[in-house]
Amino acid sequence: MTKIKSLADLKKLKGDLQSKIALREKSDTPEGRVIVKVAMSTCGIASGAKDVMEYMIDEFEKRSIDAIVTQTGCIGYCYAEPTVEITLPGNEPVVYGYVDTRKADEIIEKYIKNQELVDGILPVNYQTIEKDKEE
Amino acid sequence: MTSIKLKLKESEVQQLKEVAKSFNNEPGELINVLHKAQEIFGYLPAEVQEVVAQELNVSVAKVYGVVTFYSFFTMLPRGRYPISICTGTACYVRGAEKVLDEFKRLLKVPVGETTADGKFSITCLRCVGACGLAPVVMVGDKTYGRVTTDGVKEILKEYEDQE
Amino acid sequence: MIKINIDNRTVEVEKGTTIFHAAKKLGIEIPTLCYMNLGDLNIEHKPGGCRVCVVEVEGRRNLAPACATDCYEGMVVKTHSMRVLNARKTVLELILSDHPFDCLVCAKSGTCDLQDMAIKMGVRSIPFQGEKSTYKPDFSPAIIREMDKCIMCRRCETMCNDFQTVGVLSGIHRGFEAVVAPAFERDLDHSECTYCGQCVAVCPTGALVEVDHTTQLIRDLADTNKKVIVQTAPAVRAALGEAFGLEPGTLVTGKMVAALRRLGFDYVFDTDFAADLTIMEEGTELLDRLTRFLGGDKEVKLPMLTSCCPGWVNFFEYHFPDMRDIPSTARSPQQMFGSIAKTYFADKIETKREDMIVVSVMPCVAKKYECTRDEFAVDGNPDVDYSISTRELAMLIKRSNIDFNSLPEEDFDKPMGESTGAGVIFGATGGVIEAAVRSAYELHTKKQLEKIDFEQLRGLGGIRSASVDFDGVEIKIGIAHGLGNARKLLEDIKAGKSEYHAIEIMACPGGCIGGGGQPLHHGNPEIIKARQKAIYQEDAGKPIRKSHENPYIIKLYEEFLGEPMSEKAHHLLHTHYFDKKKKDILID
Amino acid sequence: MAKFKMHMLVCGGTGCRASASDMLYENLVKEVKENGLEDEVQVVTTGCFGFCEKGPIVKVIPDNTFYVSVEPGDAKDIIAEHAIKGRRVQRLLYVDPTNKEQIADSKGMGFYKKQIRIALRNCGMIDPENIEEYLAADGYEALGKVLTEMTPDEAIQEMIDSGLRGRGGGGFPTGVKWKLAAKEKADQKYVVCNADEGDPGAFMDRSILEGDPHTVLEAMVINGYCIGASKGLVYIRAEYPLAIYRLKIAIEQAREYGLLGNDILGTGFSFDVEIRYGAGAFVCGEETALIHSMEGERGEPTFKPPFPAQSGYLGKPTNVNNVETFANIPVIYNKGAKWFASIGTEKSTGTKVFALAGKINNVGLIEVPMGITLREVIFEVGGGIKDGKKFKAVQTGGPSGGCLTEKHLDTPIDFDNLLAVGSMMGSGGMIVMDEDDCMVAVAKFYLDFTVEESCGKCSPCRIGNKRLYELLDKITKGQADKEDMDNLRNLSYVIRDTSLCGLGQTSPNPVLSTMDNFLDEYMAHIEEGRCPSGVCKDLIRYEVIPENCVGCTACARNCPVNCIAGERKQLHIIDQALCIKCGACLEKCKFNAIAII
Repeated sequence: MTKIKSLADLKKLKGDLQSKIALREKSDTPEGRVIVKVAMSTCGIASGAKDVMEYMIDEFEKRSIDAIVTQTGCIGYCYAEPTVEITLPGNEPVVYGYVDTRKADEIIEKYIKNQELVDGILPVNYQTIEKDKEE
Repeated sequence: MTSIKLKLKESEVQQLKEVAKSFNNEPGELINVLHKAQEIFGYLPAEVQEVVAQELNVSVAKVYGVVTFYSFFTMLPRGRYPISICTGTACYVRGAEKVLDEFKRLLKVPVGETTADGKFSITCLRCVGACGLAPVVMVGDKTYGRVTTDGVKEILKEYEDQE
Repeated sequence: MIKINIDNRTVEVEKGTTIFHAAKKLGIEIPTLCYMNLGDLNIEHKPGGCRVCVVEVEGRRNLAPACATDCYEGMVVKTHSMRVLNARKTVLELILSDHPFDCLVCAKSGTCDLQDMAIKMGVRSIPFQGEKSTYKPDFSPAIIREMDKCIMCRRCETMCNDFQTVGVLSGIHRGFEAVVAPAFERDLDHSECTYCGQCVAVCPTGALVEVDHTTQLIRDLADTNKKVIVQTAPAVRAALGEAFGLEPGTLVTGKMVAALRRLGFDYVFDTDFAADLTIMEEGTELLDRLTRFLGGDKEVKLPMLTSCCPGWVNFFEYHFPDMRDIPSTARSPQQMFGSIAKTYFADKIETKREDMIVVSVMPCVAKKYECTRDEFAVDGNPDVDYSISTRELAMLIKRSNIDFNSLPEEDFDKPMGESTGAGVIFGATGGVIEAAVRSAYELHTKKQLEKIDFEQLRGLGGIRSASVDFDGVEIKIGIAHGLGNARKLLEDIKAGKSEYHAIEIMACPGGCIGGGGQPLHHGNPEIIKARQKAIYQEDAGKPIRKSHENPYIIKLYEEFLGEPMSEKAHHLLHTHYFDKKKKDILID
Repeated sequence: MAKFKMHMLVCGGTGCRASASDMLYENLVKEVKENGLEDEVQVVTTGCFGFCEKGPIVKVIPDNTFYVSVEPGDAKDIIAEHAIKGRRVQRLLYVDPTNKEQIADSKGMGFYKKQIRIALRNCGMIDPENIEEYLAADGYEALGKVLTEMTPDEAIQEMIDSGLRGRGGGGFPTGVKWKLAAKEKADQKYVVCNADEGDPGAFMDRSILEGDPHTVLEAMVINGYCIGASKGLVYIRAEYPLAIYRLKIAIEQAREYGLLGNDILGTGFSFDVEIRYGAGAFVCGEETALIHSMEGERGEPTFKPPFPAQSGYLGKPTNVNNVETFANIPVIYNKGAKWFASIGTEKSTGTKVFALAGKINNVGLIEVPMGITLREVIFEVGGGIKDGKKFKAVQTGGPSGGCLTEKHLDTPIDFDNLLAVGSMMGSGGMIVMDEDDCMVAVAKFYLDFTVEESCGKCSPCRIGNKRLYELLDKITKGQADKEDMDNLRNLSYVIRDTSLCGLGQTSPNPVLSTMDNFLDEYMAHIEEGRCPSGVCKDLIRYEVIPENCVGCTACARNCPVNCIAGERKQLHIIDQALCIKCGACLEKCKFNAIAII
């Protein structure tokens, strides 16, 4: 990676990265990809987030689902760890709590494959600050 | 204090000296060096502190003063499976004390000590920041959340079969 | 200058002055247990830890520690409001609640700052009961540590680390368990302690006291089969009076001699005599080294360091063992005295070594250790049997129903009680080297000194240097008191940066007058200055002021030793040093 | 592939379940089935919406209809009207209390403004180990802006204008602190990030470092530019291995991208960050103690002045801010001081992250605007008290704070208000207690902590807190008298008044606040020898209730000291002399036959 040399460089890079991420999420298929974010903070990991993440990666491959799984920090629902956020193409993100491998299996089968919601959704109960959108 | 001098492994002493050197043998790096020393030896016996003092050119008394100030540093060897019970506020109000009592009862050692077979040791720590899982117990690096008194037995069982 | 108001009175002080000092200007003594300021000696200890000095500052949420809070323009301070007095008393009660109640049998009773404070605050009961800190007492050859009595003022830690750079004591543990101790809570005996005793000198309570030899002494004095001989160090006479309510700096040589005689000593001698002897040996050694050096001898070790201070000797044995060939090999005056007393003088009075008890009265705690060193004994019989401190002597005088202040002035016995002004000034920093210069100059140049006082060598600066013209040869002299200052000079020597030919080192602030065995100065540096003045006053009043002119010293060489540095002198008056550095890290 | 047209989310949070959401769920499923809508409408339960006061809640997707206070009987209407006819059931809609308007779409509900994520904006959103995700989320843009468009003075002014106050506990205005450090002249200055989160029960700093480490780095560089420092140090607890790991990655990546190091963004400004480790000493949260610890010394605080801004790390001017404070900073520069100051209250701007814990349903991290009430936090955002118990107290500010009660619930939370009611903001721990918590025991718990964490330097903290603890212990054992209460109070005042640092100055707060708010509990221990909450072991007994005991032997089998006697199917008896009051029997008894007396 070459160093960012100026503010202009930084802004350009940001634009590139945003479209790169958008592109990555679109994939080649018309439906786009499933985005899975696993909360991997200390409490998440302590409650088994790592196993869940590994399980989901494996299962997506086995079940030929076009998904990208990334880790992220704590969303704050500590009582419901491990938590997993799933964004189906064209849909609002949905967060599931108390996810173990069994629950993960249910989520894959019902929600990801069939868009059938599964019990245990954690409703979003906060506001985010608006991000400054570039051009 | 035991008067029997502990023999340190030369390779480990050498490793420690390298660590000190990597910190330019700066007295100000004492705490960083002690962290590394504890990683190398597992604990900080007097003999290790003497090496640290010598390498950083500070008095042994000062090293000892620092070691005894911080609860993270220990002068006692810990068990192969060190058990740490979080006694932070969240864990306290959710029954950490009972969990601690159960560990003490089952292992028959007080806090800060190691079982005779060197397998388990019990320590208390202040908040690992996993309050959502209170009460929390750590065995080595592994964290157990929402531990009940019944769960204590199960946790121990996991390790009893090993070795 | 800023104006502040304390207890409804206004005072003008310089910016940067603390409330404590501003109050002092108004004659208001704010009590403290931890604050210590030895002014010129450059030791200021203000941890703000005891919290006894708290005062009320208008507009401030909580109370302010007077010792650590700087004044600002328009500040309004109350030092004895109800809130302050209640807080101060409560804090004191807390300290007392973690302190043994054995005042009546405590070594510090009567000179204890904590006891004083309890009296002052009118403490009649302790409302708090609970766990008390308990520690194993530590008995070393010189210092006793009873940490149950520690109040965590940390003065000892400052003296041991910042001033002396010895680093034996450190705050350990934390919270209620916090205390000051050597590494791994080992005994002092197993540490690198030099026994300088500065921790003892500043301890406000009985946590650190010297080993007490008074009972042994009373027993020996009562033994009619024993000839008990006492020697008194120069600094003792300049401070002993303080224990009897006399102004600091009052010379009590004559009364002291009278008191010792009344205590029952068979001979009352003076360590100053041995100091003169030290100059003969050490001065000769210096001249020898200098002559060889000037003659082009590359092997000769220069600068030469003095060796009369036992704390200092311990210090280099522990911290600079590879430089142990630099100090003079001359024994300290205490040991030279013992050695001569148990040979030359024993023969004179036809007493067997075993039947003779040599006691020294020293301003020092390390002397108690020094006389126990194996090399200073013959077949297990020590040259000096034991050493008592100035404080112990004062206690003994009181115990023996002697009204010190009404005693007549008496003279020391002969022959070992005769001394010169040069021997006296050993008691103050710079004195040993001045005494040495007085003699070395005359012996080297074969000329009379025109002016005996070498003002340039005196003072209280931590490290001082001067050069003396030895008839065309410039001799560079360094002086350090306090082992921290000594360390700096040693490190220069080690790095080859030292230009000195001779260096005098004393472990204690101000030299022996500020020794660990002196009446407590309670943090008042003026006391040390007054003692220093007294030492030079005694010197000025002496008819003979150069060691080599002491007729009894001349006689001693004629009758017994031969020449300075003769074989006999070597055997009796010189020593060697040890490498005490710990290097036994065991490796498997 | 079955695709539902409509989803009905039924709140399955504990609060709602207490108000019969289970039955509601069942009824909805039944209605769906009866109407043959199984393939069109899906009913699912969810976690807590954080609106328990108006529970049970049903949310309908895709139109975002938000029904409140729904009763099981309403299931019929919801399905018949909403699912079949596509008409909202008006009577179940939420009514905005301010303007009495019905709100159908949950997106327009003020309720969601209860939490605003500024410091936590990226936590749970981006991959913390990937700088690119941070960059895509406006990362380092504030830095670019400050370095190229603002002078240090202007940047500091912006910080002052934002009104941001230190989130570590004291609440000192951040901009003012920067200004102090900026005006000192020195060859070297330092920026220190205090990540030694020692307050038990608070973990926002860990979460931020684990979830968004770059925000802290970015803010530190900005801070360095403002005060003229080229070196930053993060003082982090060694107990946070994951945070350390991610921080290290972040530092490496930032260096790689030229966002740390020499000539950042071609502006000629250089700044780099190192990590220093704490070693388990709460007092090191105090800045002077922290600095001593970084210098390799015992973490004992020293008297201020001199402040770290004048003489800090290695005697050089040093600015210390905590993690959460830093996490706010990039946003302030991106969106402007005015925007930030518009959130929260006049004197406490912005948001505060709280770690909700204890006897509360939604244990977790929340970020709420300053000025929100404790009631809103506990009963709405936090989902109320666990197991339907009664709220008793909330402890804020950790060991330095106090216990607040019912009467404080409507106090708007900000730095000054909390102080005024005898507690403090602290680092944002918020521990909720219910009727089962004994307030004397809680005060004792905090004092136990303080006693262990006191550095021991000053007498009132070293000995005073120990004595406070012992007095409390005496009370919990029923051995205290009224005089002890006087001693307790006087001692508390004196410790507060005379201690050297913040630790001792605040350590009596848990005692004073519980004495003020729960005096009756103290007196019950002292005068009646009774612990009203049934917590203090020495004052309680476990007894078998004969009418309820069926002789199942469960208690006897689980008693660790074998002090329960009784044959199968016969009344069991506890031997009080042997009982260690562990409570195992009570836990095991399925017949409510054991009681605390």
